[in-house]
Amino acid sequence: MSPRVRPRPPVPADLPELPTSLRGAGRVLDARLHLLDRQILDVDDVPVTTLDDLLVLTADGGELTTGEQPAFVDQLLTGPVLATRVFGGRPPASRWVRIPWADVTDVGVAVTLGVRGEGLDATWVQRWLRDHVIARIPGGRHDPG
Amino acid sequence: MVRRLAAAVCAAVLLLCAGCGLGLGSATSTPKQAAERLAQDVDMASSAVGTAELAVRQLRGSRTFPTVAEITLKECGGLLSGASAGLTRYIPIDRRDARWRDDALRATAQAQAAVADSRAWVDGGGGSGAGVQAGLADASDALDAVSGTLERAGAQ
Amino acid sequence: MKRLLGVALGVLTAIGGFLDIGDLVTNAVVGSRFGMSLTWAVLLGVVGICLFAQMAGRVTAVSGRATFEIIRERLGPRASGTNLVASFLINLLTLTAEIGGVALALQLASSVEPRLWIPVAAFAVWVVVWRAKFEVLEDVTGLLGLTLLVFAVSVVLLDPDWAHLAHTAAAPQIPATEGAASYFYYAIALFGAAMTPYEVFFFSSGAVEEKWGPKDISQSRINVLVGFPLGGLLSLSIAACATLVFLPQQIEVSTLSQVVLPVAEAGGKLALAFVLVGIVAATFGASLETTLSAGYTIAQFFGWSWGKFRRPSQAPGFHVVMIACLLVGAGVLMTDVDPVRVTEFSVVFSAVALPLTYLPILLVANDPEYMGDQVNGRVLNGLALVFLVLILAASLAAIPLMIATGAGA
Amino acid sequence: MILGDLLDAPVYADGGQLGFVVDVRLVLDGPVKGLRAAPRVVGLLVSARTGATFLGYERTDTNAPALVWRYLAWRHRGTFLVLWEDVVGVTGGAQRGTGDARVDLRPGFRRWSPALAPTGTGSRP
Repeated sequence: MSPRVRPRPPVPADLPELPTSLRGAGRVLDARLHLLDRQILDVDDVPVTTLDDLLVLTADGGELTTGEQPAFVDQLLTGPVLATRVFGGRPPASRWVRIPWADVTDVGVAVTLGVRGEGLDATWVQRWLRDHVIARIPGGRHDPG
Repeated sequence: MVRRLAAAVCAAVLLLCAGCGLGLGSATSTPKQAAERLAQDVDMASSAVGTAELAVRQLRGSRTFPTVAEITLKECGGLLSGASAGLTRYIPIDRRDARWRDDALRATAQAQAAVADSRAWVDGGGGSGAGVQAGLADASDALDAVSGTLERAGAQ
Repeated sequence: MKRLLGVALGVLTAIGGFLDIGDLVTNAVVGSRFGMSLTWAVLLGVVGICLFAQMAGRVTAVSGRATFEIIRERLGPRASGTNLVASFLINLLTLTAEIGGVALALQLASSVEPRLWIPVAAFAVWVVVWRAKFEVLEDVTGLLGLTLLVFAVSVVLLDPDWAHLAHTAAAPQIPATEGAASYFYYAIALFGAAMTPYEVFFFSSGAVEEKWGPKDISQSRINVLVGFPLGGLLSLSIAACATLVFLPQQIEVSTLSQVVLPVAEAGGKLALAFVLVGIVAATFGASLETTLSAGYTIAQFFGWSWGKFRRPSQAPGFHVVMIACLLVGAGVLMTDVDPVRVTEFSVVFSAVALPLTYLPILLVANDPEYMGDQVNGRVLNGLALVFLVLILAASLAAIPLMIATGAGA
Repeated sequence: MILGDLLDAPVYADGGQLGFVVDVRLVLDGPVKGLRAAPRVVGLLVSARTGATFLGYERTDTNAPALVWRYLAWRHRGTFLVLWEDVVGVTGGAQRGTGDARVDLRPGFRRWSPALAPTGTGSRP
């Protein structure tokens, strides 16, 4: 199985390539393709949750309705919102669990955070299960090693 | 989006109906189909008796453990009661296949008795290995006779 | 030592995964009704699972992401949500059948009511999943499962007419007593029994449990090429045993006790002892795999922490899902449902759900973002596409055939 | 604004509907927050169909098995990129899937190629 990267696909010729001057120098990511539904890992590679959505605001944190001001991703959004994402509708703002973009250290195949997952709201369900179910069973904290 | 969902649901329903159509096609209406329907239960019964014969022969030749033989015979008993339940559920369409059903029921009952004797013998309850083996063989012959008549009727 | 453990993973996945209650029953039933004329379906299943598991193992070894994370990432919430529901329910069905298989096997060895064995078997599976190390779990059930080689020995001892066996395998035709519908129904059942999705979830998540990196890809390929053909060989010998003993006397197999009869016929008590140990090990190994797969699919879909290499307190959701599945499985079995019947349905529904897992893995195996330069080669892609068509065909034909034949009656 | 609301929203320009937002292109060159530069919205990717199979094959150099890739590339063949500055308005509270989300583009907006440079981030994080 000869591993080799194939030539680029025939780009539709009629559309001009976006010059980096317009696009900006940093790494390019498509939200749905590279970010949404990706695994979020904490600083020691322990899975935290899956990224459901992103909050986009203006530079000074204001709401956005037009394209005049540049828009930036301010927070990663996750939480028990799968039902609305699948069946449509919009979860109330309170349902979102928010992770500031400042915590993100790397975006590769997964999104890696620079903090421990322990303190995040996103892992609340896991902590509840641990304290109320797993802790009650003997050997819950043994290290299989 | 809704349009695509509706299309998927219709496709699924269509698929199911096609499958059911094929399945229902085999409802019993002609003597040939009646014979085939009865033959299914008789085949199940003769499979059970055949297995029982094998288990008893192996135990007599001490090629198997008593526990395994006992469980095998218990499961054969289960298969036989399934077969006779199938036969009693069957509603004959005319006098001829009513007679077939009665022969089949009689042979299956004989098989059930033979298997029960074998279990008793395996549990040390009496009777001899040879006697039990013979009983199973007779029951097997009776079932073969019935499936013979059903096959001939089915072939017409 | 690591290499030996690696091969153990392959052998376990072959014996435990390949030979589970589904294979034991389906191959015996097919042997007793169709002789060796469905050998092609088993061989197709072996090649398919080799291809599929090897791709899944490679994808996980390189990208570090296990199967259901990838399915969620590539298909988005809606498609992967339905995929999760289907895969999870079928995995639960297989789990129920496997635990039922353990209970039946223990009944054969001890003639104690299977209903008493069910809670014991479910509890034993939980204890091993809760405490044992991943490698230990593999080695024990893997090595014990090797005793199933007695099926192959039995075929030899039964002193068959090898030419005739080979001929019916090579030139298959549908026996007179069976209709074409049930012939192809059982072909799909065999294909589904060989290519069960839970094997791939277990195999690819196992690559994370064993902390494989890109350098372990050759190791994973050995596991697959050693493990699964071994499973395929045993499947065929089960069918051959049934063909030699049951087909001539027109005995149709429908219980587990019938599956072991040919071995007793061939090798007497010693062979029977081996096969009983082997069946308990295979069904117990498969119960572990299906339980873990239930945990893997849910945890990976929702992005929870998972894995046996972590303390249970660090993967609480993962363990709670597994406990719940074991309780549901044991509960269903206590209602005296026949595990053999449950098995026959589980293998066919496995075939129905196969495309849901196969397509995303195939796509990701070609995605440089995940695989870097380890993407599929042209030959592998060609073969993978052939199997994509086969898998889709089997998946579409399974349900109508199941209805048409009344589930193979 | 929640980015998810933009996805699958219909896109209009000088009266006519062009298609749907399939994806949102970001570039990591915003103000540095923490260790990484915040992603800035470069533009929207618009295609004739909603992003049901958003596998993105028309934008990356991934050649899935030829047959599958050709079908997916064909399915999203009309995709183009429009710059964020050309977006005149995101209206209707952008409820997803409830039909009243809407994106309006400036008349005379420019279409750009959707292709992505090979990311090749296949190595493990």
